[in-house]
Amino acid sequence: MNIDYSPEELAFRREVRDFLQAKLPPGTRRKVLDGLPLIKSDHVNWQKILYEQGWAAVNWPVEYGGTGWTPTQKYIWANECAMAGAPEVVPFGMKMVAPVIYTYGNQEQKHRFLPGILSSDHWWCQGYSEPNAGSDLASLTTSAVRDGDSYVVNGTKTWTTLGHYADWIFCLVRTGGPGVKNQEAISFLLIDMETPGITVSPIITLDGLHEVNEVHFDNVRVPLENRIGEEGRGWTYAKMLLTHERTGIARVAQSKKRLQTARELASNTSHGDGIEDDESLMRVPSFAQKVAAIEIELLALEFTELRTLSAVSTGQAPGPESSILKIKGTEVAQAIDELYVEIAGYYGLPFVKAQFGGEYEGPWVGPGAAANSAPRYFNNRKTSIYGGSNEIQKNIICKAVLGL
Amino acid sequence: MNIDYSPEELAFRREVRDFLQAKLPPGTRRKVLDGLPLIKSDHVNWQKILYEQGWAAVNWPVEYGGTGWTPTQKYIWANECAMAGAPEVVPFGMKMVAPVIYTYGNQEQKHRFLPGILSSDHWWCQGYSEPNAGSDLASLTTSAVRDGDSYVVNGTKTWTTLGHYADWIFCLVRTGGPGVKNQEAISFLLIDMETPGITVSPIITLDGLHEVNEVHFDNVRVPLENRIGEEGRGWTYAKMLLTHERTGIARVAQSKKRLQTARELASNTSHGDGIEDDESLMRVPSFAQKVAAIEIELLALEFTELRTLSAVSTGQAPGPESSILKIKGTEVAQAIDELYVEIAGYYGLPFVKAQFGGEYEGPWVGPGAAANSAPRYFNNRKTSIYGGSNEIQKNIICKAVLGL
Amino acid sequence: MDFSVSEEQRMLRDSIAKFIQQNYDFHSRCELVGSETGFSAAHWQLFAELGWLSVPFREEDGGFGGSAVDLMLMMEAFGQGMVVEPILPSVVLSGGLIAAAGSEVQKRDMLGALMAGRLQLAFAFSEPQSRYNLANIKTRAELQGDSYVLSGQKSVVLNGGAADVLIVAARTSGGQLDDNGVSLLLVNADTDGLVRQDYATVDGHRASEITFDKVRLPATDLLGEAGGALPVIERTVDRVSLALCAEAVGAMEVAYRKTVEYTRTRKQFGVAIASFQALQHRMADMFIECEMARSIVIMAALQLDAHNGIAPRAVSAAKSRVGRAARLIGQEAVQLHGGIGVTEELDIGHIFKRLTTVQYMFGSTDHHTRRFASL
Amino acid sequence: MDFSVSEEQRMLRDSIAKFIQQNYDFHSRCELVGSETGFSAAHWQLFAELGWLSVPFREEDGGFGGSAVDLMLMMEAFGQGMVVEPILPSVVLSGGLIAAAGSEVQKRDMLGALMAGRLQLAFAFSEPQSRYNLANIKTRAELQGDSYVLSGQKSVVLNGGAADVLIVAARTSGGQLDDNGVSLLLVNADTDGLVRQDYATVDGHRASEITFDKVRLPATDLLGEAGGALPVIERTVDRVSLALCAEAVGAMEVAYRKTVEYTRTRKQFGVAIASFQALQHRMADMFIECEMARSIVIMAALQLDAHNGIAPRAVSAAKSRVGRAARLIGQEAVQLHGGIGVTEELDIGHIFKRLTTVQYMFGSTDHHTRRFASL
Repeated sequence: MNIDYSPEELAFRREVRDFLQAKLPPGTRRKVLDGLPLIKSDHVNWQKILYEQGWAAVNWPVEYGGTGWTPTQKYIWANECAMAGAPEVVPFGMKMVAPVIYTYGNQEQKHRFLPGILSSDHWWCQGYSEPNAGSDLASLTTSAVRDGDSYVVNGTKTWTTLGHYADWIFCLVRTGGPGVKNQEAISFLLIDMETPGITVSPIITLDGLHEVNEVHFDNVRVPLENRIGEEGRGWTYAKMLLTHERTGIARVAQSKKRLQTARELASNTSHGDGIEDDESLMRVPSFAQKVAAIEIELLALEFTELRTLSAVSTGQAPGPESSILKIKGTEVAQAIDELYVEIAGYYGLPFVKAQFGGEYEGPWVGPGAAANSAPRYFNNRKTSIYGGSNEIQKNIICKAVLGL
Repeated sequence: MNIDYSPEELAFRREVRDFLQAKLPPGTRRKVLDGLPLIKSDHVNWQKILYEQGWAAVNWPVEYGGTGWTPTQKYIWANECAMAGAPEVVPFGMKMVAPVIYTYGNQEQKHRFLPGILSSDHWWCQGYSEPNAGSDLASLTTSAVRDGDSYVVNGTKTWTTLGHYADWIFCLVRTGGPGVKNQEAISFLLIDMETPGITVSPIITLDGLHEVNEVHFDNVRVPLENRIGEEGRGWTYAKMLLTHERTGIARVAQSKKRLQTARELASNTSHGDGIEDDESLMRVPSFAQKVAAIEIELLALEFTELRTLSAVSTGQAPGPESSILKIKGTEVAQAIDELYVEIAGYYGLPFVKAQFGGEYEGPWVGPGAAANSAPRYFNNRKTSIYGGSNEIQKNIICKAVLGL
Repeated sequence: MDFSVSEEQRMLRDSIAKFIQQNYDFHSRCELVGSETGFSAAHWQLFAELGWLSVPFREEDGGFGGSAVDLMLMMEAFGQGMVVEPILPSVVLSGGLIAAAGSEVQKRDMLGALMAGRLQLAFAFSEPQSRYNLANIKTRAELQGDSYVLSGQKSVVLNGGAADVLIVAARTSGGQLDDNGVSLLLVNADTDGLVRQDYATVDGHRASEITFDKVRLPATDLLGEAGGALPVIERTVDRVSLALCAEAVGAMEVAYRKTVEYTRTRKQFGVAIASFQALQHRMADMFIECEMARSIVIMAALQLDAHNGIAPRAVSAAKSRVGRAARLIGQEAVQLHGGIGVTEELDIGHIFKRLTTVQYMFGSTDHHTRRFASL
Repeated sequence: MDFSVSEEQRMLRDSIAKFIQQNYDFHSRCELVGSETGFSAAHWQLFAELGWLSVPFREEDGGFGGSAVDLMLMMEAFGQGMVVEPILPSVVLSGGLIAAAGSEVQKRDMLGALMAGRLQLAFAFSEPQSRYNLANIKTRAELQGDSYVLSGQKSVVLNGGAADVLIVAARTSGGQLDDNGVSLLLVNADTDGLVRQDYATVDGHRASEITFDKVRLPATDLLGEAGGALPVIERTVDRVSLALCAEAVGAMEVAYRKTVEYTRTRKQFGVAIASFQALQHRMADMFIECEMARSIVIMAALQLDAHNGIAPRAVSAAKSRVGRAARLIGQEAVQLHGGIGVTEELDIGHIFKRLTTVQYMFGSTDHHTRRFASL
């Protein structure tokens, strides 16, 4: 065991830093660092820059356009991106559907879909959850009935993040009747969002913003060739994908950056009992220790992730231990969100929605970082609910690790 | 609602204080305040003093020798006793079996048993738990088979606190066969510990001390007239008793005194980074805030208990809400125990058993209060396990309060 | 010692509960929150008619009696409905200052109008740098002849937008942190030199940023003694903190009850999720937290009414403990509701938001834990 | 960056595990704990023969290699057996001081004997008033001619009773809290004027109170530079803290595994209590705590080996995090075992005790959180 970077790794880090400094658009960077919502063009512009650099698909196999980086390189990349304020890659195409396509899709599907994902010409969204399914994903009821060379899809998907931007949606649908076991009843379809019969309706979350949607399918015709793999095997493919989703969920690099920023903010926030500049919140022992405790937790989380990645790189599958990454990753991130609210104090109260836009011109209420501290805290409570709630993750640990 | 004492109540408090100052033996007081184990004579001497004063049976009806005090008087009494360092009344006779006897016993049983309990001439212990029963009390297997005018009792009871001092034991025994429902299978017996066939064997707890025991019954003959109430109704009687047990379990007065002492100790303990006398642990903000948080919790607990007692005094039965008293009472007390260990620092490590005796003459290792800080913390983990574990209390809340 | 609720108190509580049941369902509240003014003038008039706006005031001032216990019972009932009418900032806080510091004339003029529902007030005290230190005031009022000239900036003034009159805490002497030198001034909201930026708050209420640029006031618009206002402010804020805690207890009770209800109907894996013991025990914890919070709020109310000098410590204990309970119950209510809990579509998310802001108003949980330890 | 365990490290770990399996069941350990000396001299010889006592030392000093990762792996394995032989105080702590500060002669003489199992050492540093401040030393050593005269009191000296030689931290100059002026002296345990009171500790180990009354030593029995020992002590105590954390990780793993095992066999209400979801989730939490603790100990070991100056901060992070995990796992292990968990009859209570003392040795959880925040 050792923690040192090789000369090659140090050179790589230099290259990444130079690239980020040269290519990351300052406006986008500002929004990311201030925690303001990004619009579609912020994402697409940045992902196209990555595409030109050949760094768009960090985890894909090289043959499809992936980077071929070592785990250490990926770790460096994630850290440097977070520190620089680069937007996170929108996961639905790049990290979610692409692995399913290149693993289970046929040649034609690979040729048809992967280039558009890689170049960010096509925006994808996810159609898994349903209003009555929740954590019990497999109880989905959206149906796809064969009719000639098409499926006819009916039903509703929900929590579809950024579905209002999307060109394509990947869906789990029920192709088997109610008597058929889930393992054999669910199929994996790729559906063009322009198809007649699809409507997208917004869900407003606790931050007052429109990020997620319901997607309704009313007799939507989907060509058979848009099915990935075999009919009735969709559940198997999806589970593979969920495992992928879980390994990235610790969000260590983002939390490190967010915590660093929180610490800076607190250093510039008066604790109220002094008049000198250095009499900041960071000087209040109880606050400083809260920050310390979170930083310590984050260190433990970071090395848990590194251990997991190391095991994966030596050929072991990411085990159920990776449920720790989901649980602790969201807990730490939520604790940091709460820290921002505490730093904001009374300025956590104002809800001046226009300030979130990034192009707000009016008089600013409160310091910049306070503006969306509470909405962000509210909204990010979702992270311990989605992607397999933290309760489900504990069930996984009980069953798969502890043998209960 | 008001929190003031009436002139009569203030006079009562004065009387109690004077009594405690005049009558509480200093040696016993010292042991209680230092948290050292009491021996049998400490208890009996004190209880006999209370008996002479007419204050032995705080909660009994006046006709059997109780005090007839109001809830406020009982509250004052409990607080003053704790502050003065009076030993707690050993509950098994006074608080546990006596209410069963005066509620469900016949006239002869009342005459036979209550005076000995009141005068502390008879020491009682409890025979409920069994090695394989745990929180599932009703699954007990100790059998009592009728043979002429006696029961023949066989089985083992455990966790019998101070059973090695006891003259009498009250037991739940199975008089119905395995097919009979618990509500009809269990009877309540009073058994003379001198009866042939009873053996008491010690259980050493994590503090290294002998306080609890196993009590074995090998063909022990118990006269039928020692059964309380009807055969097969013991479970009903016991449940009444368990409710009684629960309302006293918050232990607010004791915790207040223990916390006060901990604060004094901490004020006399160096934090290590200063040389002046006032540079004590209480000056360390993180420690002071830990103390504050416990004190706040204790205030909330105290008023939860007062609310419950007030409801009881207006004729309402102590509801399942009193499960809060058990859960929070033990949590607060355990947090205080842990505070002592933290205050002791390195001096929490030495285990010099002789120092616990109270008559130790050798060179003292560490400051007095440190001597048994860790053993006491270890041993008191039992409080969240016994008397209906805190998990069982949560089940009660779920079922009886939340309707789950 | 007596923990019983009087017949009068029971009627007060029941009448508010009835009002909420009839007028304050989730959608009605959403409409109020989204309306121009952010609350209902008609409700406000009704509150006045029913005497609720008089509850915090003494009988000699024309009020209902004004015990802290009355106030607690009323605010808890309002909390159960997540009522957004500005009782707290206008009546309890600003009205409380007038009751505590006002001259007979000021009390007669203003409290009467306030209790009649004809006057809206706001108290402008916090400033960008002051955090939770009530003495940390840069806003200055200079006496020039028989006028005060007021300049400074006040932040997050609750009910600032609706207020007809603002009570402004300003320095008439002393340095930024001094205990002495703080005065209260009554300022009409339409006075020249006063600029207001009104906004909604994350919990469905309203507040304002207010700047004063050489605002000129008659010296007679002083409330209470010049330079000696800090103790009055502290006492009144303690009372408001208690009221806010009581409101939170009401909201917490609703939060855990709704969570229990929801989990009994929500099915996953073929059964109601209320059947999962891990969730059951967490709901038991929510119940316990709510009851512990309720107990300590009762304690603080009784200590306020006992006038025995330990009220500040008692209030800090309550605010600290309630903050902890509000955090746990709010977070758990959302988590146990799952996805629907983080949307605007269900009331539970709105309760969560309010249970968040109560943790940071009038001193955070951490602030009050430290204050408790220091008193 | 590399997280793999070498073949040599794997063998070390496996050989200790095998020793524990064959020689260190619960009853054997209880016998050792209750014995006169508190540990087995035969085991100690075996440890020496198998090279385990050489693990913490560099090859040039005759050791195995001495990386912090090696030390971590070894201590974790010992922790799984709750081994009471005094590796930590004698080898890692006292031996570590000699390796760090000793002259070539001292190292040759003492480390050789130590690794061969012929020498027992103890480090006397803490005093009644010093708490966790390593610089807080009242014990003084005055240079008189070519002797030091040593007077003072040392508290809770781990392995003090068995030690042939004590390393004593004493002031040769400076005030009670000064960084400068601390020296290390080698004192034979049978020297005149040294009085020892030996006792058992609550976790089954041994320690002593030691007073020095004008103990006279040759000036050559100084270890390292006069007055400059504090940095060496701090570095060594950091290393020992890491070792203790690793031991705790081993013990925590056993604690949660045994709890899972126990709940699978213990029946209540007709079913194994492991079937109760509320308990299942708490066991999942125990597992998570253990893994988080393991990760941060690996982090600290790697930072110690990287010699990059952030080791003290990394060690405090580990000690703080491990302390928190040890507390939760120890308490939960007992709670989930129920009554039997608070008796001496089952190993789980003994693990709980050790998981308690590790929280308070070499700086409490709170101390290390504060140290982390200040570095």
